[in-house]
Amino acid sequence: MTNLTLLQAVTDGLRTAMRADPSVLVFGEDVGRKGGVFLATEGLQAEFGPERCFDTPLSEDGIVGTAIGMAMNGLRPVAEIQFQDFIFPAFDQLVSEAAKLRYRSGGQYSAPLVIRTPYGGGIRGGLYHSQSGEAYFCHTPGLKVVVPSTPHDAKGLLLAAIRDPDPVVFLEPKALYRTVKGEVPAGDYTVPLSTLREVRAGGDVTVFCYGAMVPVCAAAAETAATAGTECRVIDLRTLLPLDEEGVVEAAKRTGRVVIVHEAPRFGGLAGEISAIIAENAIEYLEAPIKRVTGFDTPFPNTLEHHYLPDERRVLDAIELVAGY
Amino acid sequence: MTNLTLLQAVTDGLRTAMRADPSVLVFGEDVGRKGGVFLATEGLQAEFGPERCFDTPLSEDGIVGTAIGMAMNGLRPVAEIQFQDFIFPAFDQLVSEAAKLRYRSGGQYSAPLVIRTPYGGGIRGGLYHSQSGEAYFCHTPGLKVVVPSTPHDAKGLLLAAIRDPDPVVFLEPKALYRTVKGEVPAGDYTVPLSTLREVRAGGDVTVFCYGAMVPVCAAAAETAATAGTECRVIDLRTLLPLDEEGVVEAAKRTGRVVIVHEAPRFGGLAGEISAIIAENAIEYLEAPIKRVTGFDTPFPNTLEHHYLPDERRVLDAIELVAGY
Amino acid sequence: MTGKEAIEEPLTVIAPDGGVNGHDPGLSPEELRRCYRTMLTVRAFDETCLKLQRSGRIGFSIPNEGVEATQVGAASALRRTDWVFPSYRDFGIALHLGVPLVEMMHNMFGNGLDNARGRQMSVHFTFLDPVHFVSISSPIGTQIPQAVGAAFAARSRGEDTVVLTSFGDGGTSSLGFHSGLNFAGVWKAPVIFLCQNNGWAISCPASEQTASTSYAAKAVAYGLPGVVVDGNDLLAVRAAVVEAVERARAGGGPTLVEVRTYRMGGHSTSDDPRRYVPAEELARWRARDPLARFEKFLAAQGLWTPGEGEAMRAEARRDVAQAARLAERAVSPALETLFTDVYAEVPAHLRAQGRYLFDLAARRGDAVAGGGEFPL
Amino acid sequence: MTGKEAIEEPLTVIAPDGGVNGHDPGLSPEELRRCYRTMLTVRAFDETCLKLQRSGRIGFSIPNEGVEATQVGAASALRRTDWVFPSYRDFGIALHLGVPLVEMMHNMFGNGLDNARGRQMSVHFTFLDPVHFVSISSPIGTQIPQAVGAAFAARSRGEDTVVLTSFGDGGTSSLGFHSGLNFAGVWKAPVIFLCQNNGWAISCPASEQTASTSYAAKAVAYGLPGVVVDGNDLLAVRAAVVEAVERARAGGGPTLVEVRTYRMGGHSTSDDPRRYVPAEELARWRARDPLARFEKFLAAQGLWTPGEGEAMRAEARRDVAQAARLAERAVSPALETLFTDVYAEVPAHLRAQGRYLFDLAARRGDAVAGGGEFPL
Ligand SMILES: Cc1ncc(C[n+]2csc(CCOP(=O)(O)OP(=O)(O)O)c2C)c(N)n1
Ligand SMILES: Cc1ncc(C[n+]2csc(CCOP(=O)(O)OP(=O)(O)O)c2C)c(N)n1
Ligand SMILES: [Mg+2]
Ligand SMILES: [Mg+2]
Repeated sequence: MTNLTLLQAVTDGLRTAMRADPSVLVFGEDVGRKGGVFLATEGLQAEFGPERCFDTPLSEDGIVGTAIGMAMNGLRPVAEIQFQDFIFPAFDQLVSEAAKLRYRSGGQYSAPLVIRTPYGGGIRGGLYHSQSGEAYFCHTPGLKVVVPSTPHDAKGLLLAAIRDPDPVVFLEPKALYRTVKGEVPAGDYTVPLSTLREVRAGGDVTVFCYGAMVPVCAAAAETAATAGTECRVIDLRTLLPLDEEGVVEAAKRTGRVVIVHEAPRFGGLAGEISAIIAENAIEYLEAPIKRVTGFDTPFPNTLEHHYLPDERRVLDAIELVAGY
Repeated sequence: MTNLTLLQAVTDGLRTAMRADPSVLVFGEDVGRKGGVFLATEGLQAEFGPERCFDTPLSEDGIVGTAIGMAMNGLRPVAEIQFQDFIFPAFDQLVSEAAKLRYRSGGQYSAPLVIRTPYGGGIRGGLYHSQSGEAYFCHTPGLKVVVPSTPHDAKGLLLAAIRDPDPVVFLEPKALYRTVKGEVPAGDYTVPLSTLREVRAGGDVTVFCYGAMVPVCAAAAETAATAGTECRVIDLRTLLPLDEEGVVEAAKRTGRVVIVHEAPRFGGLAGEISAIIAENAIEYLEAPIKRVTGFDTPFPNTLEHHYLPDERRVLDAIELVAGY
Repeated sequence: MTGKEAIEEPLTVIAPDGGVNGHDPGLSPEELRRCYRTMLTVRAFDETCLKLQRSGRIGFSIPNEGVEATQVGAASALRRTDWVFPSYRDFGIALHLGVPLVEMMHNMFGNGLDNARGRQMSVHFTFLDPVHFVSISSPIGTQIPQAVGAAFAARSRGEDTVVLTSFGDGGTSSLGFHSGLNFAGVWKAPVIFLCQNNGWAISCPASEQTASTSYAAKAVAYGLPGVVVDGNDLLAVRAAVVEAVERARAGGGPTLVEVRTYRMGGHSTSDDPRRYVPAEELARWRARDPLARFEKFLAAQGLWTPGEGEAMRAEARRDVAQAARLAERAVSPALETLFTDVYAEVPAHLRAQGRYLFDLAARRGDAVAGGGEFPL
Repeated sequence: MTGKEAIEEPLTVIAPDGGVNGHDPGLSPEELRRCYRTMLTVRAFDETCLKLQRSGRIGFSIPNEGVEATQVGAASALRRTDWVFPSYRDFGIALHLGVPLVEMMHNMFGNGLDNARGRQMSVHFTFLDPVHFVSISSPIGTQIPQAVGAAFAARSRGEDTVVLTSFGDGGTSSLGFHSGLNFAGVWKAPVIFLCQNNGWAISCPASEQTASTSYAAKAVAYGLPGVVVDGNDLLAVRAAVVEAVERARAGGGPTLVEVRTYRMGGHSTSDDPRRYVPAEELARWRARDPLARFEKFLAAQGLWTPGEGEAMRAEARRDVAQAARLAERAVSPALETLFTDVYAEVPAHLRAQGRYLFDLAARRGDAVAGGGEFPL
């Protein structure tokens, strides 16, 4: 056990995977010499050489396209997209190719790759360094979508993702890179995909969240508790394939549900969670299913703290459903 | 009034717009000489010349990127993407540029363009000629998303879209191109965006649908009526910005809701509709909110009729919520 | 000093009279006759599939008429251990590398024996052996950077495998062309980029696809050698691809080979090229038929007589017809195949959707196939 | 016959001693001094923004040190009726075309007077007049096809407007470069593609960006003329861009101009180039400082003395400091700006979200700004 930031846990996970399996390689823009703009790949080129950790030309289409070919032919590429906002030039390769290769080839070919990319707000990055695009990937059958919120999960989920036989979009909450620290096992371990994590126990309201919204929701839950409302906070961790039975069961337990994410509301993942519950647990509901999300606008800059869901907004929703 | 197919109504709309406004131009792959692979642009190059209706090189990124520049500089481009499945190479231009230009420039610049593209299944087109990607566009603030289901709406909504000051993704249900006919006013008219259409009146169950699912739902509603269940069928027509008040009001009227689309369920638009209702009309609900959608897989070929929601599946959902 | 220059004078080997003045194709008489036989099968396959499509027994096909020499000439330069990232108009490459006809017909009918389980449109083949002929997808150009990645992987293991990826003149405008050739240049990846300039991208003439003086010239932008070849001359295509393959195997990096040929049929069986192809242009190319050209060569070598040709053609037709009969009789894909192969393991939500579908069929009967037609 | 060739021998005008042997820059003494003055202001802006960022008063800035001659030389070739589709390292282009310093500072502070309402990161400028300096976005290369579309539109109205779009060496690998240059070639659009090869794409050296012998050589792939210019030589850049502009105005179509210069600062104020830039490389380029080069030229023309230079530099610093003071005092953007300009009219759902936010603030107080730092 060592005490690491989420960022250090990611680096530790990459190092552990590369040491364990020579077919794992890391590439992308500025991941080599510089060690990544967030320094997530720092030291990897020094330890594993430029054959296994290297920079690419400035083309996300090329990064993901070549990663698919490598994965088809026996390698385990872990490609970094510098910011999730810049994954869209590679959207065709992700959605049309990586996600559909196994299906369209009857299982003859597959693309076991990982696309790591920092997502979300909180660094004054404006429209193009702050977005949360998970809903785009979650609506794409064939992909897996993973979002850690603790150092322990960051390393364990990343190792599970790298060893998963299917393509994984691994979204790293950049707002938590250096702000959360936690105990991380020194060795090799995995956290299984498609499992939920109970962040906090509570019988009055169920709060679903993931990534950078987890600490926000946990804080709101503590405040609510001082006023007598006990929230059960669930970290979804893997968004696709989601543990839907787990979600439904958690909703039934309290009958009062709040769902939180940074991404815009309309067409966001909270809608899917809500619909799963309204489809399978309607008779248990004692209040509206409340969503606390980013607004349906591009991501702002100077006013980003007004855009991002904060403890205030989550608490407001908790109290509304608790008192309904 | 003339009796036209939905495809003819689209062509009529384009012709009407080009005659009324010299700044309107039509381009894309194979829209000139050939008149489009579905012949939606047939005759336009002959009438308006190769300056206003022409083919482009094979690059959706180039088509949408240049369309944005044209729109910024006073033209009204109506670009065709041959199949919606092939829009992904242009996803960055649509999501990062067209959708955000007005916002990021404080209104100094905008991109009043229309991207027309055929979507959906029913032609044995397999994975890449059958997809329904509306949810990707609906989760993108700054875009408008329109889907007609009748010849009258196809022309009227297209004219409204072309004259709209914001970028519109105009999704044409290819399965209906030649299978539905209807009365279409000969002249110039528009159908306002962000308005719902009541396809059928009924007080027992509310069915929300759009595009090629509208006739399927209408047929299921007729069958249900013979068994005494009267459905109110609502054609959403504009998915973004959606008339949310209209949706909530329609859900409240019956308290029993079915939502239907071809796209995969997970992260699909039905989830958003369901969540809007669960957030604003929970106490009116007398049954689970049922979704009838494509499965969470790539689009098949030989078995596509098992994948697509059909009257059977819609009826099954109607009876379930009606009898709940 | 100027940028690397591409050779734009088309390479030709077989003269109109069939002579090759001393050129050694590096193939035995048997192998030469096998090349011819493959071209005949490709053409027979075209004819049969057109009939099957017209009679509504298959939905769609892609004509190869006119590009047989390109396909077979290129395939003849590869080993079965090499990888191919093809486009949808590369039937002859798979065939010449040993893929059984009947496997292709299973795909054309989208039946239960199809490697892709009938999930893809016809002509979207996928084969793992005898050669890696990688699952074809419809989006243009996406296979190009994938080929570069597969080549990178092979070299990282010290293999001398090369990867050939094929695309059309229209494909050069795709994202994948730009990223794929650029990455390959920087990585010196063992890839052969086969650009099949067949004159048209559906209805867009090659002349409107780009202002570049040739497609081969685009190699300059990536620091690669680029060559132009007469694509109706099997031996010229073979020679150019052999040279590119040898360079790649020797660690010399990628090559862009522009093959000048012509799509004598429509874009697909649903396309009517008379709407846009000038009749005289078609006639000009018909006069340059790649099969007739190769027959002249074989005759000059004493390896072909009209009688033998007829016999082989009849045999090819029989093989194709036989494969079609088998494929048409095969079972349809099982309902389960709607939910398998999305992931390595079927996840809970897809198991649930499968149960729902079976239960629904039990309660309300099966879904009925619609009548939609593919426009292109 | 070979593909069009790019001229890769860098064009130079100002000799080390400041001589231009007879070259006529086509600028009056006043205009020449104004070019110099703009370069001084660009440098002063850099210094001030670095201080502001270090002291946490602005979040982020992009150094222009080293590329001033490129920016001003290119801008000097344009009319205010022309359009610019810039990248984030084109500050001097806007400045030289007449955009007031204070407007740029409003953007740096993201305040309520910023044209973009503080919605964008700093240096993501947008101006409508005195010149169309089109709203900068972060994604690399997206502006390139947009520039081509805008040029198409201008020509469709018979205007002789030209469009200049600027991007870096890294930008040549983007999708937009490929589609933009290809469409421009086919359309013969009046566009100048200004590729600023400044040696680095963040930490990726230009040599690893492509295997092409030059960036100008990439013009060959699109049938355009391509030239290489010494980017630290204002008159050389101006001469090359003037030629490209004249060609475009005359209907001769687009040109790719590769400017060889150097990013003497880091990628941004958050970047530490010492992690990857070889010290001797930086030193080599410092010795080629574009301002010193232009001073030599002006001195040779009798238009500059060290004293005048110092006075102008001090004046430039004062102007920048003054603009910063004004901008820092300006109001923050209003809360409503979160919901306006998403669409021409605020739709119902955004009005509702706005009401919710105001009501929330009333009930529970305002949101508090977080402390996140931009890494790059
Ligand atoms: C990204 C994308 N856009 C559009 C299409 C539709 N389409 C299918 S084939 C084709 C033309 C391809 O021409 P070319 O690359 O020359 O290949 P050819 O058919 O001539 O062999 C087009 C536009 C597609 N499949 N993918
Ligand atoms: C599509 C995309 N990918 C990645 C980035 C992150 N990024 C910002 S600047 C930059 C390097 C750009 O280099 P270059 O084009 O040479 O311009 P320069 O900064 O040298 O002026 C990168 C990779 C981005 N902004 N957009
Ligand atoms: Mg072609
Ligand atoms: Mg650079």
